[in-house]
Amino acid sequence: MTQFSTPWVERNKPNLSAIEKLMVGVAMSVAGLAAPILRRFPAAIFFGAVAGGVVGIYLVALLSEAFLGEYHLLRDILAVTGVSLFAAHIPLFAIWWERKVAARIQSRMGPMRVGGWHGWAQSMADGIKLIAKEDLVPAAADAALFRLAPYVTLIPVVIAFLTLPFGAHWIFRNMDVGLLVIVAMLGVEVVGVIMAGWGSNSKWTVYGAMREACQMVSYEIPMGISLLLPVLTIGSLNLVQIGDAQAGGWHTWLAFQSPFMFVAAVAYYITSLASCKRAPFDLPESESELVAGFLTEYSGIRWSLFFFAEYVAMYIVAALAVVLFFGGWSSPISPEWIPDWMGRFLFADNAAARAAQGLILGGPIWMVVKSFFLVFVQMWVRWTLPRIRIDQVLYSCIQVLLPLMLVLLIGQTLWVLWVPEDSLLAMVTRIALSSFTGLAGLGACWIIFKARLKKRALVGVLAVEQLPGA
Amino acid sequence: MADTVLESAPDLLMDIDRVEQGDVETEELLINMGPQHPATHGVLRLVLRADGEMVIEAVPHIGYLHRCAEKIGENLQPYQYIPYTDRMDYLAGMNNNQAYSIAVERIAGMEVPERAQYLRVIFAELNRIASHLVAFGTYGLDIGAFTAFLYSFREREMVLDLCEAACGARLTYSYITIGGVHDDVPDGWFDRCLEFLDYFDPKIDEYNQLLSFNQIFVKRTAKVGVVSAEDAIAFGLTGPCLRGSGVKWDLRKSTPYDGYEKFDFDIPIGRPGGTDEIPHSVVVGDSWCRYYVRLEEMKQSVNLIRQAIRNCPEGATLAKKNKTVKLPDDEVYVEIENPRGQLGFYIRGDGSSIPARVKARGPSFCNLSIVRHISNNCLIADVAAIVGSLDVVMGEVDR
Amino acid sequence: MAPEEICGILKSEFGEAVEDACLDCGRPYALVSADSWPKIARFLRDDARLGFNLLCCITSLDMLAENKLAAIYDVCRIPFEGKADLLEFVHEFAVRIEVDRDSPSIPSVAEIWPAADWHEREAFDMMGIVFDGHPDLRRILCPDDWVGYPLLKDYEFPVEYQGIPGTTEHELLSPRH
Amino acid sequence: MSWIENRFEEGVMVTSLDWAINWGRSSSVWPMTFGLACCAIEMMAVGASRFDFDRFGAGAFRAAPRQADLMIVAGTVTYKMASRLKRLYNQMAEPKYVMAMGACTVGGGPYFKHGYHVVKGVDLVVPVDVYVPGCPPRPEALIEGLIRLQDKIKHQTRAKKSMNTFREAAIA
Repeated sequence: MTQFSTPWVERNKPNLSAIEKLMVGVAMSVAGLAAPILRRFPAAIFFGAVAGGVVGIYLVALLSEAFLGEYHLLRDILAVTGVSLFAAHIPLFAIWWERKVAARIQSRMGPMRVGGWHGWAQSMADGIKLIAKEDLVPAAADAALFRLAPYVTLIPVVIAFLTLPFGAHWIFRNMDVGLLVIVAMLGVEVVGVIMAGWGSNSKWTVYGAMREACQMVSYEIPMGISLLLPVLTIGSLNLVQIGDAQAGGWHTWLAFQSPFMFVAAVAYYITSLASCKRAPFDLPESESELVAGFLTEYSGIRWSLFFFAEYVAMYIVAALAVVLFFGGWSSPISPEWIPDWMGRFLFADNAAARAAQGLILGGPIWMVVKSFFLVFVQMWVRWTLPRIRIDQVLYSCIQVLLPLMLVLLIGQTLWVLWVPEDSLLAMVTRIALSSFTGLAGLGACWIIFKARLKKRALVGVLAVEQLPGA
Repeated sequence: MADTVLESAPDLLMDIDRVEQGDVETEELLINMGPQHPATHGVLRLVLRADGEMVIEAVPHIGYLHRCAEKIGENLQPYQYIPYTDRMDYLAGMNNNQAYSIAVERIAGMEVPERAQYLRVIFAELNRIASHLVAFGTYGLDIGAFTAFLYSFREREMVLDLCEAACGARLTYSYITIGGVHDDVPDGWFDRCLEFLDYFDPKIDEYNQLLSFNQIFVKRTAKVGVVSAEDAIAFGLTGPCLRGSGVKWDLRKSTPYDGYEKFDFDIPIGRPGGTDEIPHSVVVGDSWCRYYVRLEEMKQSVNLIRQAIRNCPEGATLAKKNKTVKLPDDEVYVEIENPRGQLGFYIRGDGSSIPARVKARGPSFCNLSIVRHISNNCLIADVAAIVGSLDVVMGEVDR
Repeated sequence: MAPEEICGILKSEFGEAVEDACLDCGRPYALVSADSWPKIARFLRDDARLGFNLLCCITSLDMLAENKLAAIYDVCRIPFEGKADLLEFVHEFAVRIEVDRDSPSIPSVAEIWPAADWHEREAFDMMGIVFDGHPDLRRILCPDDWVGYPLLKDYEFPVEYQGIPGTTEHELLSPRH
Repeated sequence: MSWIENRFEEGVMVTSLDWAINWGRSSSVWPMTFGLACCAIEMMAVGASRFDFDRFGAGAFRAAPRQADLMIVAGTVTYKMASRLKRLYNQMAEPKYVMAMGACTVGGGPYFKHGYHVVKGVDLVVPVDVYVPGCPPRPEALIEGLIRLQDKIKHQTRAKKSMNTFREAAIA
């Protein structure tokens, strides 16, 4: 009979008391019930949880505003939870999105397998892998700096969220120096990069850090000056005030107020690319020159923290552009354009009307959508343009952008002084610039539409279909 | 070279002057770039002596892919050696087959049927397109434009489909063989090829829009790594690297082989900025010229394939189905125009069917030797631009 | 220009130094003595009639039966700056130098043609020919601590290098006793 | 191995944890850009439009060894390169996988007999997880190799292993 014995050793059956048996039984049955559902519908559960969380925060915020107006502590806890959850989900979404955008630009598909529909769970799989990966500190590295650097990079960009408004009332701390806090926090982020580069004790990382330092001193000045333009126009550093001033529809957005503002908006966008190390200014981690720049020695979770910081910073600079130049949380529709029959419902004082206002006139959803559109443009630029050389970055920032920004600043000052807001010149400028941008946007949409129709002719039959017999 | 760099990076050079006057004490840094580095196209190793971002000297070290091709060549019969030539310049297998086959045909005195010559031209030019596409794509990658690489590979797959239809392999063809080509092309292949050419021709203009005339790209590559015509010849540069320096030299014109004299085509050379559509900041012999010559050559290749398909006669494609070839006691040295330059094969026979010596002159080997000369006093980013513009294939450098 | 003419010019200029010539070979060449090679090389490059400005290749050759090593220099002329019609100036030639196998030494021409630099290093690496006066004569393809010159006919393959066995064939790794 | 490996005694039920981590690891295998020779071109083709490694989550080619999970040894390994290869392998963070792509890395390939300077198989230098034969392997073969590797990762466990687990695996 011995030859029929199992070739493995039977696991020992544990000796359990009655109450332990009961507990194990309950736990096993809960797990047994939950596990198949968890495994079968991960997408539904994940998106359900995210959607539930968003709805929950929205409801609790509404309720707390209505009933708990006095209890700031509770409101703060809720707001911090919401903000950090939002900040945590930006990279999760944006990394997957970037891979899909890049893939479509390059006539590929991008992630398709992980999680089912279009590889939606790709960033989560990456995250789990990176957490479980070895956290390697090189022997020659300065261990303290090396370990600290990711946090010095990540924490400031998350702090920047505290004064970043999502709506007129959707802000954690409505400070009068809100803009300064955000700019300062974006500046601190650089210190982490330099710490990482120096602490890794590798030549490539030092190069990456030095490039970041050079880049920072060159782009921060034009960036700061470009931020001054909306500030001096509105007369406040308070982001909520700046945002509220643009709530009168598409043509009242600050970027369209004067030619100087329009150029400053574009210039700010360029410097913001340099600020969050995006192509064509991705010199600190330029892959074809410096292997992976300041990130060369990082692995696992610390590396992913840098990526978290980068994507959150991308969102922040885009959101700042939206607040300062592109109407903040207000929609392109002016409240004046709402017809009476609709206004009667829309401007009523109840929860449903307020939700509708948020959708039509402006609210956090508009803010997030607009910011993500600018993030999308950042990705678009990254996958189109080659990388600039370091001396060209310094040249363009200091010798081109800086004088330009000074001219713009003086021009805008004079404009504010001499051109009243309701004068004919101001009106014509406003209408010209806003309709120009609108037409450009419509034109882009038209090109995209035609391109979709003519896919075979543009990309070519051979790229769309296989050759007969191939 | 110093004055050309002076124009491309004036600010930094001024800084260095200041440093040399003793304002700041700096130290030189030795950086090991490669053998595993994204910009070194395989296993090239560059040791950079750098002062901050400035590279004072870049010394190439090669041999990390030395696969003993010459030793194998003198141990195998010529027919057996054809697959090894594929693996030398693995981006242009057809051209390598052609070079070795012509060398063996010359020494053994074999004639190639006319149809086989036309097919050789078609496939050599198709492979030239495929090879230049990789050069274009990876150069974009070196400069930081990722998408050009994907576009070039998208079109390259179609070339590979055509080659695969003829010989069944994607990369290592062994299609062109001693005495002709291995097999005739399948029915309807010419139509497919013409369909591809009609599709591909306008794509080259698209590449120009995407990359060649992009301002950032021009800024990165113009006046970087300038090679004068004299230097280019002295260092033995051939192919697009030589033509980029403004020398009108092409073996397909000067010493035609396989019936190239029957075709009508131009030799694109590097032109100074301001003429035609060339950007103003370009000077003859810089990285941009070397890059752009390749794009123009692709147009010429399209033109050549069209002519070859139009005039291709019917007939045999292989001289004789003999699998051994006796090599007389003689020696021969044959060079043909590869996508990267002149690929030469020296074969010495000793009366048996195994050659006594096979020597390959890799064009990339000579092209690479100029790196040390032209990458003095440039930036680290320029080293990637220079090496990329030379378009070396390490399989052929190390053989 | 035909190989006979080139060879005639060389013979009239250098006389005894041109030891032999093979003009009806698959590739015509002149056999010159190693000592006078730098002079001849400079003449080949600088002479207005010849003007061989491109050194295509240096082929090293192991003639085990004659106990000699040879180096074959392929030179050719590239016209540039549109001096004349493309085909008129095309000519190519080969120069061959034979040295003793036991102490192979040839003067370097890296000064004359910079292209010779790497070619000579390769010939040194593969065949062990020493090029006197070369600025940096090191191994180029094989590692610095490589033993032997691989392209010699009597080269023995390495059994192992830095602990990596040279073959995976069982009989060779653990020979039967 | 990374910090999470071998933390659990044999028999501790870690199947859900194993499932999650294996899912993460197998779904995001980031290869290192380590092209040596001809196979590197096919490896690039796999990353490019038609074959698109990114569909399997393996499209993020990392240039630095620290962030890569998979070293695709694409091409002939020579003696001069072998020490660098070993060094790069040692620089990679756990868990790390090696794929031998092409005949040369599987066992010397066409350079076996007369290649005095060619390592006769990369498994003489670093441990190999998946062998993909071919000269060079078609992109489809490389994708197959990746899927095999994903299967292999999916059967790993965080628990301490004894001979029994190996026996079970052999029977299953």
